[in-house]
Amino acid sequence: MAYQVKLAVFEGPFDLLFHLIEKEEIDIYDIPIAKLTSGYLEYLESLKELDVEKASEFLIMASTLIDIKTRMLLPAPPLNEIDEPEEDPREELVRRLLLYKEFKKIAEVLKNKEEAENKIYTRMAEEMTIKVDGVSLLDGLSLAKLYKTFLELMESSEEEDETQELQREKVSVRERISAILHAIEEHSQVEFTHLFPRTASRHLIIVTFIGLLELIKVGYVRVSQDALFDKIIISRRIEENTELSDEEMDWLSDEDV
Amino acid sequence: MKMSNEKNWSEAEVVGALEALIFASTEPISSCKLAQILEIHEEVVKKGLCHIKEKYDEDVRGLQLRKLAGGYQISTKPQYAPYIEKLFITPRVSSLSSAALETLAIIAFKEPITKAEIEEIRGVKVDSVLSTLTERGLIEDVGRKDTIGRPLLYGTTPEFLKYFGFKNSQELSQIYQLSKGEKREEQGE
Amino acid sequence: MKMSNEKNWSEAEVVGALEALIFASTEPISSCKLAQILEIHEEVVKKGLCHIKEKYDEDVRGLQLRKLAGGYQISTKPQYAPYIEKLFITPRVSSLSSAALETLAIIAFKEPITKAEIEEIRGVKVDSVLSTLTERGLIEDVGRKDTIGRPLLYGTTPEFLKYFGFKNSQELSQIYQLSKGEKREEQGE
Repeated sequence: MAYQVKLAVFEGPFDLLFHLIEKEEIDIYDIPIAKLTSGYLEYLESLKELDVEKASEFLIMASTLIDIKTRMLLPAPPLNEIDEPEEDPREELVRRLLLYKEFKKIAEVLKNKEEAENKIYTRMAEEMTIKVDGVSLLDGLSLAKLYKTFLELMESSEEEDETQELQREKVSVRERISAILHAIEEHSQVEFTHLFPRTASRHLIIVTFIGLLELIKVGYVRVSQDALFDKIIISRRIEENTELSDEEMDWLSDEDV
Repeated sequence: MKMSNEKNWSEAEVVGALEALIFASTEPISSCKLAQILEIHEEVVKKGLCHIKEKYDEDVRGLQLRKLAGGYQISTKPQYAPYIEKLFITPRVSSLSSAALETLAIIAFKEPITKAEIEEIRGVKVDSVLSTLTERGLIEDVGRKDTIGRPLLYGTTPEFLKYFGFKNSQELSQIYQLSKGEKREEQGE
Repeated sequence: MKMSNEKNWSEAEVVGALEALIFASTEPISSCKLAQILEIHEEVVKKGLCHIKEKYDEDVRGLQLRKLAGGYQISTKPQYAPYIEKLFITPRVSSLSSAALETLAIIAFKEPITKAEIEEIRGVKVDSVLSTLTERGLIEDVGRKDTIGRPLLYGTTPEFLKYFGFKNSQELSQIYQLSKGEKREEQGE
């Protein structure tokens, strides 16, 4: 995208403005606003593709420039009673440009400092943390205790498994797709809720749902519901081609969940 | 502790203890903290530090004693960087982008500052830059502004001074003064 | 690099470069590796190391050059340990939280393991625990798993294994494998 490539050069609208100001050797305190605006717009127009987020930043500046240009074309209104001198429409823009330039300069100083600093190595923090924080954190911890903690955890997580679904780790999307197809085959259609046994673990539910989505996506099954909150019926869509090939299965169940 | 009393310290011992402490501390350590740990006067610490600095500045040394972020730190001399780089398979953290540098410059001199205020100066959105800088520990949120929506206020961290190798925050503000000075000259033209 | 040729190195430069390299290296570094990096003879390296050692052994120094585990390392002299301990008093009091202990136990016996797998066992998010354990040097990432998203795999560090006197991580996971086998036999499976 030409737009992105070109914009990458500029940090933002101010950066682009500075580029134009320098290129045209413009006096920042007396900006020929019409010239600057047309240069700015010309640049924006040269960009073919628009990255919406970045473009909006540049477009806001464009509208500001046009606004200033318009106000400068309008005849100055009569002076008000307090005789306050009319503010130059460019003043706000110049103020912001200068403020930005100030920080851009500081950023350059920081860049140089960063470069110098990158040549200096200190002792790695990790070394000390290992000695002091890490291993001393282990002080008093026995292997027996570590192992007991582990076994307790494994036990409690296995118990959970038993009440939900045995061998939950082994259930793959592929298996669930087979199961869904099998159910449809047998009864010509199947009710959505029947795909999920009452005791199904979250893992099984997710894997089954992904399987179902895949089947819907490739158009093997159709899902229908007669009325809101009615039963959701899943049935075979394609009559011919009853079997899924192995490659199709592989593709469908791309990865186990 | 054997040497808990100031009078028992020889000058050489002070120097040795200081060197050991600064070496062991991976963070810059202040002369005040050093004095506290060794239970000696800060003046004695400073004298010892001068001595170490002089010794380190000799040519044959690969190390230097630096004042950094309000403390002292031992680090390698810059001329040995090319060899040290060979030690590491992966290069050190990548340098900051110019967007990040500009944003940092603004935060450093205008803190505490809100996201909207930074965006006003830079003229672009800074969400992702702010999160990068926060992740790298260079800025942090320092409270909320008492305006509509109570937006977060950002400020630099002590890590910021360290990252750029500033001795202390005074050195940082000098940069700002300098850049302003230049501006005034320009305006005077 | 200016000094890529052996002939260009002065003795002082060698000493400086050696000191900088040993200081910056996180691991003890061998004279062979030092010679390789500096592109000089190992004999020259050894001579330089002797010079550094002599200088460090002077009384006024807080550091020493040690040869250990097949390499050289700079460390503080033992007599300054009481002060260095004072420096680290705060981090020392903290010990492992139960969240950290549990996570560590899982990684120790099930490594290599992904974050999701740990979370499945513990039933809670472990992001911050993992980053703390990584920071403390007790665990590290040891590769990526060949599944969706190629998640990071975690394992224990050599430091962790050393604490328990294990040579490698296989020894730990074998404990679990063995006990699982026993259990199956008991259950008559």
